Amino acid sequence: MLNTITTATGPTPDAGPMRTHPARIIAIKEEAYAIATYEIEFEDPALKEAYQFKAGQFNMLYLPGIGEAPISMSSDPATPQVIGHTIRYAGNLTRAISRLQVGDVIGVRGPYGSAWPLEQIEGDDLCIVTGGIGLAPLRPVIYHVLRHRERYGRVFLLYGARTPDDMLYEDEFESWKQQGIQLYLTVDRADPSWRGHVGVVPMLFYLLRLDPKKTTVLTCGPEIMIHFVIYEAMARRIPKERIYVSMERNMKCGVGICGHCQFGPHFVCKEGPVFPYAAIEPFFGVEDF
Amino acid sequence: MKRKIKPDVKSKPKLAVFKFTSCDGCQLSLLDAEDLLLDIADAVEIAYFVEARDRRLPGPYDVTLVEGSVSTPEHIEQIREIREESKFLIAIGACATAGGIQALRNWRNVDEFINIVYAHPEYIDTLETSTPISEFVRVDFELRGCPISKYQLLDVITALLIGRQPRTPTYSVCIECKRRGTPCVMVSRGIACLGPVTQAGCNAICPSVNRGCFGCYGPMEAPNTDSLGQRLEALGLAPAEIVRLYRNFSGYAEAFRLASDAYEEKIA
Amino acid sequence: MTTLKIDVPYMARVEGEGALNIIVENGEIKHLELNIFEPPRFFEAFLRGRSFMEAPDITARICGICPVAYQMSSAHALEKILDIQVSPEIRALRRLLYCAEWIESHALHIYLLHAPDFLGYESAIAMASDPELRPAVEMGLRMKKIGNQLLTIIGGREIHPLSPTVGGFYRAPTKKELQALRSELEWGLEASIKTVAWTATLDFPDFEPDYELVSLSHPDEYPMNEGRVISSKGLNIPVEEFEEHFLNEHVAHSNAVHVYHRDHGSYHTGPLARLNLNLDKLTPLAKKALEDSGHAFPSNNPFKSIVARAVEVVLAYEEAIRIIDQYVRPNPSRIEAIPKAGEGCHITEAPRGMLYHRYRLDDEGIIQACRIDAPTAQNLKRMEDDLWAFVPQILQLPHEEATLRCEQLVRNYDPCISCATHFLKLNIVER
Amino acid sequence: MSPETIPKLLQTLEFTKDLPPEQLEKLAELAFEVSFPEDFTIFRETDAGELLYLIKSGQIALYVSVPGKGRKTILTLGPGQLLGWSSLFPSSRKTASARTVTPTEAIAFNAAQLREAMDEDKDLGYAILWRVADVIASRLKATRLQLLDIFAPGREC
Amino acid sequence: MPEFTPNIGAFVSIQKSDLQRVLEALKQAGFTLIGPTVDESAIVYGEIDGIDDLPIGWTDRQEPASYRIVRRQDEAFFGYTVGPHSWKKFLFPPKQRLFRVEKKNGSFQVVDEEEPAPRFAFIGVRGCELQAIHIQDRVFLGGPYQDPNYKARRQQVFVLAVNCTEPGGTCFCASLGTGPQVGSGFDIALTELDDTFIVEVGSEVGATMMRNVPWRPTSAFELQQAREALATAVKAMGRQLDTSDLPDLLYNNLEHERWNQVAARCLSCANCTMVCPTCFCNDVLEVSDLKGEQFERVRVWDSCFSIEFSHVHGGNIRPHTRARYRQWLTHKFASWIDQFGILGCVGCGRCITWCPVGIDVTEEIDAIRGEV
Repeated sequence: MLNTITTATGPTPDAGPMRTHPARIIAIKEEAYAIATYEIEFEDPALKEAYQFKAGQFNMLYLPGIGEAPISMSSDPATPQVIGHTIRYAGNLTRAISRLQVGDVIGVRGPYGSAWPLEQIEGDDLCIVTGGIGLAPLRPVIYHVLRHRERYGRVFLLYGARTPDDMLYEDEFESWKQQGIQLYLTVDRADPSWRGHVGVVPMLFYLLRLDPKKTTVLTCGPEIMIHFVIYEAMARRIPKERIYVSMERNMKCGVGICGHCQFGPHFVCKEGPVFPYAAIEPFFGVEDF
Repeated sequence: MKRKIKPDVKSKPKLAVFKFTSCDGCQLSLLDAEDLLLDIADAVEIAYFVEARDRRLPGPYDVTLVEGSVSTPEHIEQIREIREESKFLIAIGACATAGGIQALRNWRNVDEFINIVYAHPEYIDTLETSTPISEFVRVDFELRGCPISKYQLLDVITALLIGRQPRTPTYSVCIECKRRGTPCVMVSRGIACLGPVTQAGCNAICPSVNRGCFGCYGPMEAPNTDSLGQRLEALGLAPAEIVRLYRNFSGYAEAFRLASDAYEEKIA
Repeated sequence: MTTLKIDVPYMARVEGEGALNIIVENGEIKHLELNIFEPPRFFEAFLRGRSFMEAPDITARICGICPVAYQMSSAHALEKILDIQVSPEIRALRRLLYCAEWIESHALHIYLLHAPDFLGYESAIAMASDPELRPAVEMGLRMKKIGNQLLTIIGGREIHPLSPTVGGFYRAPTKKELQALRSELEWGLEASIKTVAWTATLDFPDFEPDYELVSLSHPDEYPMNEGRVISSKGLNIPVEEFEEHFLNEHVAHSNAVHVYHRDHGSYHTGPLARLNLNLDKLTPLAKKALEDSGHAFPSNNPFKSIVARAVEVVLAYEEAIRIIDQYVRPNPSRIEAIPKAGEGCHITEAPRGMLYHRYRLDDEGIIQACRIDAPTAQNLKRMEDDLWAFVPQILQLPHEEATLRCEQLVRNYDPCISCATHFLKLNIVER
Repeated sequence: MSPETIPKLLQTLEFTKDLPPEQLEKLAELAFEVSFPEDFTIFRETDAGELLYLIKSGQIALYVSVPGKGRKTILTLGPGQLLGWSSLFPSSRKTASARTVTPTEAIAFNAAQLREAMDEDKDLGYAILWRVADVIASRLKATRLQLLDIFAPGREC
Repeated sequence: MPEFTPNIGAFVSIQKSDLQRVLEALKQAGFTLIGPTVDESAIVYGEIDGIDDLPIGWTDRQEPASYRIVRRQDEAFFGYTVGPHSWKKFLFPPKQRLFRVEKKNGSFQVVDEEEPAPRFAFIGVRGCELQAIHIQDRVFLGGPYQDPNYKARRQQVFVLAVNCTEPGGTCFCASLGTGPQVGSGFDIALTELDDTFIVEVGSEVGATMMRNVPWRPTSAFELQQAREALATAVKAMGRQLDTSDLPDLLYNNLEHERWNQVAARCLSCANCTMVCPTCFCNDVLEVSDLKGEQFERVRVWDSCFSIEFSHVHGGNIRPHTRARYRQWLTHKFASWIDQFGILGCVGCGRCITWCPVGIDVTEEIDAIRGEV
């Protein structure tokens, strides 16, 4: 319904929330086979200054001629001028990114999505359970916890990878341990030189003595892994309200208007990717949902 | 008369176009990209394209387009050699991806066919069947259609030049049909249409000219040919008509083949 | 030098797959064959058992370059069986469609396939790398594009159009849709007149065989969709008598059947024949363009086919503009066909020459038998005869150039080998 | 380490901690402490197996020998976990070999004695069987997950 | 002719032919008229010039998988139900460039569109359709991010609504309360009687467009006729839907056997989502030139019935038709409420009519409810 007659020409729609912003790659660090971390900063100084993100959120990365894909931030949210994305070269965009070098430009828009509830869970023991590249969106949590170590109780990091060579951020593990993170690493497939654990990540729960009254579980990884993590956590009487899950769905617009990332009543790009398990329980595990 | 062949200075990706049994229409799509033909020639080195040029550069080729179906014993050897020489091999068109209209022979006796057409059958050397390229070698990408869409072809070439995996939709023709605003010919006129089981890519031209889709882009992802077949019967099509409808330019593609075979059994 | 061996294993810049083998020893041609190894596709065989309504769609797939010709010959032949009289509006739209195909096909041949022979390039793409020639290539491409655009407006797409059918068109374009192309057609008309002048400047070998030129002839217009079959040697028959006069044979070196006249042997069909036999039916600008070219027609020099083709492009553009200006959208766009048994044949003028179709239907409209004689099949024997006559003339040339001249001679016919390899020997096997 | 510490230990280990005191006591009577150096093979695949262990500290790798491919570790066990469950079933053989990764301390039970105790005290038997079943179930789940090879490279956007 | 325009909320009557004057006024004000018109086989929405382009004297007959236009006995202007098109194609076009990207000095630049949004007057919007527009308003404008393209078009649309007195065989708007009477949000709403239109003015702009139209106050008899026509329409509707407890009904039956049965029929062709006036799912394609210098971001309609739609790394979430149909139906009738506070269905019946195999959402929901 029109209230007044607007001008005959009418407004010109701009790119709106779909506008992508050039950002320059300032460092590339190889993490594992076909996985690297890209540190980028916006070309526009004002944007660089204003940009902030929370642990668990994602950006839409774009390359002209290739397209867009959602990638979580893996860097320290306290230093948002330099944004880190850990990328596995698996698809069209990520493979194209693998051909980029320091100084090249990619498009970025964001941040989008929900974050790990870092304030809300202060005082808790944290049990971070993750596999594969799922550690990337949890690294900002670790940085935050290390910055504010006193605000959290015991911190367990349970991390599984396919093989020892697939482990991300290995060079940081020692420092994390020294700062009081209890690190449990496991691999699905070990070579004889591996002295650590073998087996899937959820099996690491058997090594822990968790206090169900004050433990919060944060988990990210393949959905099937999350299933087992939830199972183990619930078996240890950790309430589902204190299990947080980062979900993967097909996020295309990032702003809740394209419909692709629906998960029951939720848009994963908007209300997710981080959900308390209690919010998604009715739909989690429904076949092909 | 001297031949003036300008050498290509810089190293550009090499494109080759090969033909098997076909009508030439799909490779013609490249020449039909009139506005962009010279741009393509600038962007890639057209190393082998007999329809357009005499020059034939040896492989390896970065991108190879293969038109036509395999229908003679020599073809099998040739396609294997071409595969060896090709980094990225694209089968273009219904002949190369499904055997083409000439795959209708696959349901019949070829000797009888030869006798119908030729006075001296002993001169003809042909296989029993006309089959897609993928029956014999690995195919990196398939462009469907009879003929292919030149827009899809350009998109694929552009994608490869830019470094993107080409991707074409695998959903139904109906999506394109509705995007262009054509009222469904089956619902509004009772015209038999394979659109709901056929892969998009043609921009739903047939319904836009008031006729049903006859499936030249082949089966869509997970086509429900059973359900559509029931609907076609309800519209009054005899099983023989349904057989003919499915057994068309991409009729030898598995899902359509099975659907037509099922209706043929009904007749028998 | 009187010994020559020409071996072109895979002819370029023709549609389809063919080879050329010539052996001359001591000035005597020992062996000469145009080997058509394009594999057969058996259209006549698998058309049996298909519905008559499918014939235009299926036969179009014989050739990606001239699908309209197949649609037109089949539709007309079937309409004769089914007693369908199309309206004048449908007839006009069909002529417009044919104009589009002539433009597209001829522009392709003139600029992309044939001109490189005259100018010493291996392809139009190589020609375009010469700054002096690039504008000509670009002009040719745009001329071709306009033909394709017209095909798309009428037929839904340029290759294998979807709208033409038995009885008319599934959908007829609106006048507005056609008029949208009018300014481009005017540009094309200008360009085509320039093209005639340009082709006239090319270098033509001195070669005029004694041809029997055969084409359609229509009392009122330059032939496309209808007419009687006439020849430069006095033939004048209705299309229904085609098979009485023209026979075909299957030779060992070819997957294509050779068509020949029962009394005169090989003959020549296509633009050169059409132009020679229909000079009085040229449209005004086409006539003028031909006069201005400085080449005297009739001419039996096959190398001048390129001029004939260019003149036909002018004609096609002129006719297209006229038809669009007078266009009344056919309503209905097609006459409903009611199946019945019978037999009928027809010839239309494909860009490359006469295209003969004959069908026999049962009372449900299912095809029982058919015969298709494509223009290239009709010309194949003539091409070989041309080579027999031409080769002695080039024996002194360097081998490479002699080879090229032979190829060029074949390319004069714009051979469409894909078309040529699907024949039915009429008097054979009836199931 | 004195025998009195065993009941205390059992109270803290995940496997046994919720058992009532009298059952703990019975178990303690059967239990004895063992320790293994690094890289010590505790049992081998296809062994009959006489002992069960509850790991107190250290890490143990379960591996199978694949002809031509050598030893493949399929699982590691750590503090609190049960090792050698198959010994409980008389007809069963070891399904994998166990070797210490680090020096390991454990509480061991003679399987035959344990079975006897479980037969005598049905409540104890019931409780132990439940726990063993749970362990087997969890190993089965983990094995399935491992089989899925969930971190294998796949297509992405 | 009264010198003044009717007030907002007023009911006035005009001669039917004088609708042309309203349309003239709209054109003068710079609106492109979009309205129903007879195409070859359907009443479609397209650009019209005046009342002569309206489907006067035509109606349609609809049932699952069947739609036919037929002549009416009378010369009603709006005597049809709803056709294959919905208004969404004008506010949310099936294919639309969002912006361009140009490579420049080792970086790139986003180039906004320069074309101003078109200014549409929608002629003949039904109650269900107006509700559909409201629903898409919530999708594209109701969240933290607004879609600028939708907004630019939407905010200058003029809505000439029509109360529906011609419900079709597949309609069920009465069950959802979205029709046959138009709700709020129109500029002008018409009720068609034999010789006159009753005009309800809904906005100032609507009133302005009545400036040159001879009108008279609507009589009580006419109002009564209009009420009766609407009451008849409610009864004439071909379908019904029990909406009670809908989200829970579906959420609690995600493994119902009926999903398998409907999947056996469903073609996954996506027609239902394409014709649905509220379905909004879309995809953005990257289009590039051969030289790799110019790029376009092009938004197209997408559908949850395509497999690629729910792609995640390593596979697709909903590989089978069963899951995709379930997703669509539960979205429309359950999760839509969670997402937008409103049911995603307006009861227009398009998905039933235009499903090539005639799958009927009302029947599917009844089946899950256990009432079939």
